[in-house]
Amino acid sequence: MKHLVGIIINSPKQKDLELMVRHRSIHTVPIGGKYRLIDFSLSNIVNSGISKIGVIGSYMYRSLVDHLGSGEEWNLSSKSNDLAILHGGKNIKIGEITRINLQDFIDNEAFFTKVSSSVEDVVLCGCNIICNFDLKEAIKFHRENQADITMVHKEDYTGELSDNEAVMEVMDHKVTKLGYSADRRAQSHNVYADMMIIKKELLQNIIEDVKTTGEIDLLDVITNNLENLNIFAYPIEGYFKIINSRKSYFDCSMELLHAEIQREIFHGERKIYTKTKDNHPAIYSVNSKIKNSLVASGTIINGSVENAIISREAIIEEGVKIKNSVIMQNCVIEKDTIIVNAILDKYVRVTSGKVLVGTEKEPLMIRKDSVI
Amino acid sequence: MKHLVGIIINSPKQKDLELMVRHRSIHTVPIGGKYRLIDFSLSNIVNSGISKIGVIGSYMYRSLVDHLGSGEEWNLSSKSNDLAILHGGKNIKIGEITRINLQDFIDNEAFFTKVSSSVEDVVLCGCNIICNFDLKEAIKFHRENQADITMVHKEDYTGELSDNEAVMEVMDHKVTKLGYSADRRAQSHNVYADMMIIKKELLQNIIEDVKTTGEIDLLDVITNNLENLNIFAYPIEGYFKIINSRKSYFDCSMELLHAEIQREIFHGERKIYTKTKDNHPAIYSVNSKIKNSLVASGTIINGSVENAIISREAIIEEGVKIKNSVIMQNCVIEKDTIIVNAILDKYVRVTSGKVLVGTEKEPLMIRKDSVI
Amino acid sequence: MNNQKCIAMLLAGGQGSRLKNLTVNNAKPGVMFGGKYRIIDFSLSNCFHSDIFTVGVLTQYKPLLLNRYIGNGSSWALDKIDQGVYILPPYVDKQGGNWYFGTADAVYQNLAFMDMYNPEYVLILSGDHIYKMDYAKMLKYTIEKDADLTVSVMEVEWEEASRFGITNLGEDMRIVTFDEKPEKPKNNMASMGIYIFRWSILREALIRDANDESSDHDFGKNIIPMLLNENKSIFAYLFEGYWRDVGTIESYYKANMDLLSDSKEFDLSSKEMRIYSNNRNSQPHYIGECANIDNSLICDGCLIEGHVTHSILSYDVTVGKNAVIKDSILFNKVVVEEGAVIEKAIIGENIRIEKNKKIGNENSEEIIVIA
Amino acid sequence: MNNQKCIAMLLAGGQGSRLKNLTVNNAKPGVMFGGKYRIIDFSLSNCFHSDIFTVGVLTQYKPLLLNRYIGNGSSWALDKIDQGVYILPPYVDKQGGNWYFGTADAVYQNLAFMDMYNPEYVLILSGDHIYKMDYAKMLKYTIEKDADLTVSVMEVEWEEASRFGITNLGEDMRIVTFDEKPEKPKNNMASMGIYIFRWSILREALIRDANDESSDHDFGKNIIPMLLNENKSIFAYLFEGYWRDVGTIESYYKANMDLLSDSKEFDLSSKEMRIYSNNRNSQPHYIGECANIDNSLICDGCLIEGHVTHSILSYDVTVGKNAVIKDSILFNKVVVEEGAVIEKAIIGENIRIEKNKKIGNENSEEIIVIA
Repeated sequence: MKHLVGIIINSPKQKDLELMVRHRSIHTVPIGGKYRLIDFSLSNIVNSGISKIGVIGSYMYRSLVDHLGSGEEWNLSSKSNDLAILHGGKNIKIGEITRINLQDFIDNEAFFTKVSSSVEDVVLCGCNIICNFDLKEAIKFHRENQADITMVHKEDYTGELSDNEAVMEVMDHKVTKLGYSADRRAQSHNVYADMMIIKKELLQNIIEDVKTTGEIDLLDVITNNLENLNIFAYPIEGYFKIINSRKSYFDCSMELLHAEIQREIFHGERKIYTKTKDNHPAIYSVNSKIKNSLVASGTIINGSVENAIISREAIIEEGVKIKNSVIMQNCVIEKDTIIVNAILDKYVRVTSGKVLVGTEKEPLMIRKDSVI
Repeated sequence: MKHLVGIIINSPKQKDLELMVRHRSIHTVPIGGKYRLIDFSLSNIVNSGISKIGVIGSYMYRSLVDHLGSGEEWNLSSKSNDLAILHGGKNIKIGEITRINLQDFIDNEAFFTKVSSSVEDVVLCGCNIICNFDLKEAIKFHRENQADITMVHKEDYTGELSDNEAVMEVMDHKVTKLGYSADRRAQSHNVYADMMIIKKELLQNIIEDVKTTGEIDLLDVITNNLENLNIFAYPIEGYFKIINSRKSYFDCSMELLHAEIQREIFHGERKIYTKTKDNHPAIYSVNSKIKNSLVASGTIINGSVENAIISREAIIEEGVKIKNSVIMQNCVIEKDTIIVNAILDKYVRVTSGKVLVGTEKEPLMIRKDSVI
Repeated sequence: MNNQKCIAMLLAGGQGSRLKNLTVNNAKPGVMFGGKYRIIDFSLSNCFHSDIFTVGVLTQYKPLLLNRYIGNGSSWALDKIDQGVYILPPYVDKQGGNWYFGTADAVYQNLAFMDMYNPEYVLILSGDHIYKMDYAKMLKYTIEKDADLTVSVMEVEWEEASRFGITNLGEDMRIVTFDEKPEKPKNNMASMGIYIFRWSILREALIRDANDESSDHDFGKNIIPMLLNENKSIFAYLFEGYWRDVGTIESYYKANMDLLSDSKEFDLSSKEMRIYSNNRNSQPHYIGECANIDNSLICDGCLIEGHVTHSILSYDVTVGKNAVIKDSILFNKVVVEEGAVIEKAIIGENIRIEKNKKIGNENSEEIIVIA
Repeated sequence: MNNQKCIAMLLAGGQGSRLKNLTVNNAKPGVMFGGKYRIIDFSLSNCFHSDIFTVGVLTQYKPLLLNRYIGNGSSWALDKIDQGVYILPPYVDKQGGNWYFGTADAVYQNLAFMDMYNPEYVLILSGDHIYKMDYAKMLKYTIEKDADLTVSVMEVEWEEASRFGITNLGEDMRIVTFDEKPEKPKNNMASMGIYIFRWSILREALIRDANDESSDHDFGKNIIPMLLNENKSIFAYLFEGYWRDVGTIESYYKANMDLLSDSKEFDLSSKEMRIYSNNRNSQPHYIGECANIDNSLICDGCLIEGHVTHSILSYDVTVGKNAVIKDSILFNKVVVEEGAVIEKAIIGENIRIEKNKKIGNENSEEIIVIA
């Protein structure tokens, strides 16, 4: 897949994820025991054969740079400059939500100039979507239809829609209507899946036009030009989730424990890559009891665990009972604790004997580094 | 050199370098034909044997991340997380100059927590100083004297001093006075060389105190505590230059052409590392005439060049005469052009027959990507 | 790259035939250990933690997989400029090539490699040891003693002593005599096969040994006695801690099971001198609804729906419903189908154990090996 | 890693004795070329640009330096997961090992390596060619023709033709006969020693050839004629562009000087299919007050105070005052002291030419080689 460049955009701040994005950009919110949100989009792009990729970060870029390195873990070569981390996320007007911020493209002009000579199409992906998607097929579809833009969409999306998700109507594989979910007129569960393929020249023209039109949101530009442009829709059939709130984060985590979704996301042909770590294998003691859970390396499990995600280097001491919960990296759950329907961010320590119980609708969320 | 961590700080905006720092952070201003300013501090730290290094970037981090990669070129290993790029440069109060911004340390707490357990001392270096300095000796001095802080200084500094350079008085190897060069009472050419070694615990205490004192500039904290602390001064003997203005940039470039300075900086025991590129060797045509110049790889030289720095992939066509100038990467100087006392930023194209002549005191500066 | 203080030569050579079919397609140091690791990880990680960044790996048997595994050494942070890990197979010249004849011969055949670095000291390591050791401390000791050779020793059980090279010490830890596998050991200070030589001494000794046709070209049998005879300055360095030679199926199995023991003789979870490895990019392991796991080590990528007890599972192992794994070691990508039972067995990479099949017996003395 | 479309086997074996003392310490593909490059850079860069990310380098002679130079292949962006560059020296087993007997034997001895990848096609390359070629185009051609074997050919001067393997073509570029170095060539379509084989065909042919004691185990002499005899589907692929075999001092010198010619037969400055290299981290070169340079290639790290004309200087070369370098090639770290004169010579790495010494003669036929 030469002639293509992939861009992972910097999603607008998801206010409902607040505790999780206070100290990190949304790209690097941990999920699934060892992944960061960005791993899914990045792996999908890599698995399609694209090897020129730009990732637009925010002003909090330490964890992103640390996570991605030179991209070797995603099979990207540093010698051929396969991966570039781009700056972004500034110049957002107060109160306004910019879904796909063209200013980020303008700020990184040097990158686009460098890679664009042989490029025909640009793939734009969000950084907070969970799926294992065969982008190659969508690209094929885009080219066969000689589309200006191909927008990937999920019909009958059942997940939560925050105000700034885009929804659409589709007829004969073409996008006929596009709007924000907050907009009353656009009642629809046919959601834009935050992945599109766009002709490079069209994107360049749109960026050029920003200077005169002042229209900074690519989605708005597309909405305004639905009739002038050849905009196709490509459906995503498999599992798809947008992570935009505590609830959607929790639901997605629990869904990853479903045997079928588990298999689709992790055991298929296309692998989800992430940064590897030198952890020991998970250590189960004689007292451990566990079922229906995802467990990462470096963990020590002495207690009982059911329907949970136990992330790297978490320690579960004796007598602990964990159910329907997400325990992030380096958490320590001391003796005889009970945790149900909760999300514990990294490095949380729950001291012995505590009981933390949330509801399925409103799981507890414990902030990074807390001691409880 | 375990027990030490090196931090390259984010220097306050140097307004007199304006054209050069408009599109990049000051770390990555090109110099010497193939280097970036940061290469000198980073190489000095690496050559002292320190292998835990943090680099504080600005909000324009693309070029910094691209330049440093995982640090392999500086012999830093990605597996052992030798190099971290930290976010920084926000929260600066308007109008105020913060010389060493403690907020940057607070914002990157996670990094400091991770590395600090076995660390005794922290080395802080500026990102815009040109020297090949034996930091190992200064560390030895610091430890022999059981100093709280050892500040490296240059006596009789002849370069330009911008308002926010620190100057000091020294007696018996101890710092007795410290102030900004803008301060009339501090008339001195004994300049702080933007390198210090500070006890980790002291630095931690100072950072902790920010929350109560509100004092955000480490240099101010030191100034206020000159008498309470054990602050030593260590002189730098060799070549030293602060790059804080167009003039100092130009002077430094010309000084790098002096045989002796050239030898000290580039041909000594300690190497200055930078990112390598796959350029062809410099190509000299039958018509080339050249003397007293530094020429990088990837260049093509058909014209005549004297006292100049010709950076990577620059093309000098026939009949061109270049004298006392800096030609940055990827410039194209077309036929029969005359260039004297000028600095041409990257990707400048000078079309044929033009004459660009500055003065030694005020060299011409041509902005990146210009066509003239 | 010249004048490095100390480089390491790691003897990874033997076919490891005592490890039976585990080494059919893989050199001994490349055999899996403790789930995700390979035996060589332990020595290479020790090198990194000891600031020894140049390691020659002397291998002759099936170097292909080991070569791919080691790559450029970046997995152990040994990818420094002009330093790193180098695989050194036997050299073939126009007259043909030879299998390394003995430990000393293997090092001798790579004189050119060591000459290239011209270090002050050479550390000789063995590729089939499980331990954590800071060689930097041993090097410091060597320099302080101004020794020509330092031999790392540890106390072993008296009844085991005759399996080792036994050092008899004078005052100040000086080695007076050295008995290779003595029938009647005079003490229980055993050589661990870890040496630091002054390079000039080693170089000269190897050349003389190579010209001695009666020699077996072995460090323990030939080189050390020769240097002792010449009154070279040779000291013992006392190592205390966990150390195992895993050269036989029994010792290999036992050392693996040590990782599961309550007493944590070797604690993988310790952050000190962490063992690095060439990590696979696999998903977290998934434990199904009806699974049961205790007292085990489980690696990423596993999919477990059966019962696992007192066992070690490497990457990407599948255990079907009602399958039982007990007292066993399963290598990468083993598939255990529904209802199969595996007890006290070692199952090599990519093996599929069919439905309801029974392998091994928990009460048996014998350890079944399938590869 | 299985079922890759195409992997490359690069024959880097020969001692290159016709390159005289340039190969005393270095295998031929490791010899410097064009200043900063080494000969093997050209083939490896071609592989990257052709999306062939797995390359086995078959080497036997002095692999140590080449090994270090190639590392894990990251210099050519060939460090992908489960892919990359692998050095494959002759294999030594208990019975000892053998120098590769011929080009086909070298590949045969590494069947296990290719089996590991089990590709559809195998590209056979030679390590001593200077050229830019997109093998992906040749692979596409092979697939379109559904060929068992494709041989890359080019038109050569008629008087040169008898030095090459000559293909006689039928319609549609099908190879009808193949004459290895014919005395009286029937045409001038020469094989470049670059082949794409269908792996199943190659595997079977190599095994048969290995069992044929009368065979020289050479692709040109044995394998291709054998397959032609069996009516396999064999096509020629016409290459147009610059291509040189640099197996002799004369051809090596001439190809270097081609880089300086006005006609730019091989244009290093072209951005297309850029040649990658294991780059040194050296400073820009410095030209002194009294220096004079024309029609030359100069690498980073040089320090030039003398006169350089129509010459190629590799990394870190020093040329003293009033020294003259003409029509010459200087390798890394050569030091030419004041007043020395070098004409029409090749000076190997680290050589020091003393003050006022004179080497070579610009009018001589002979090229002086000092190494």
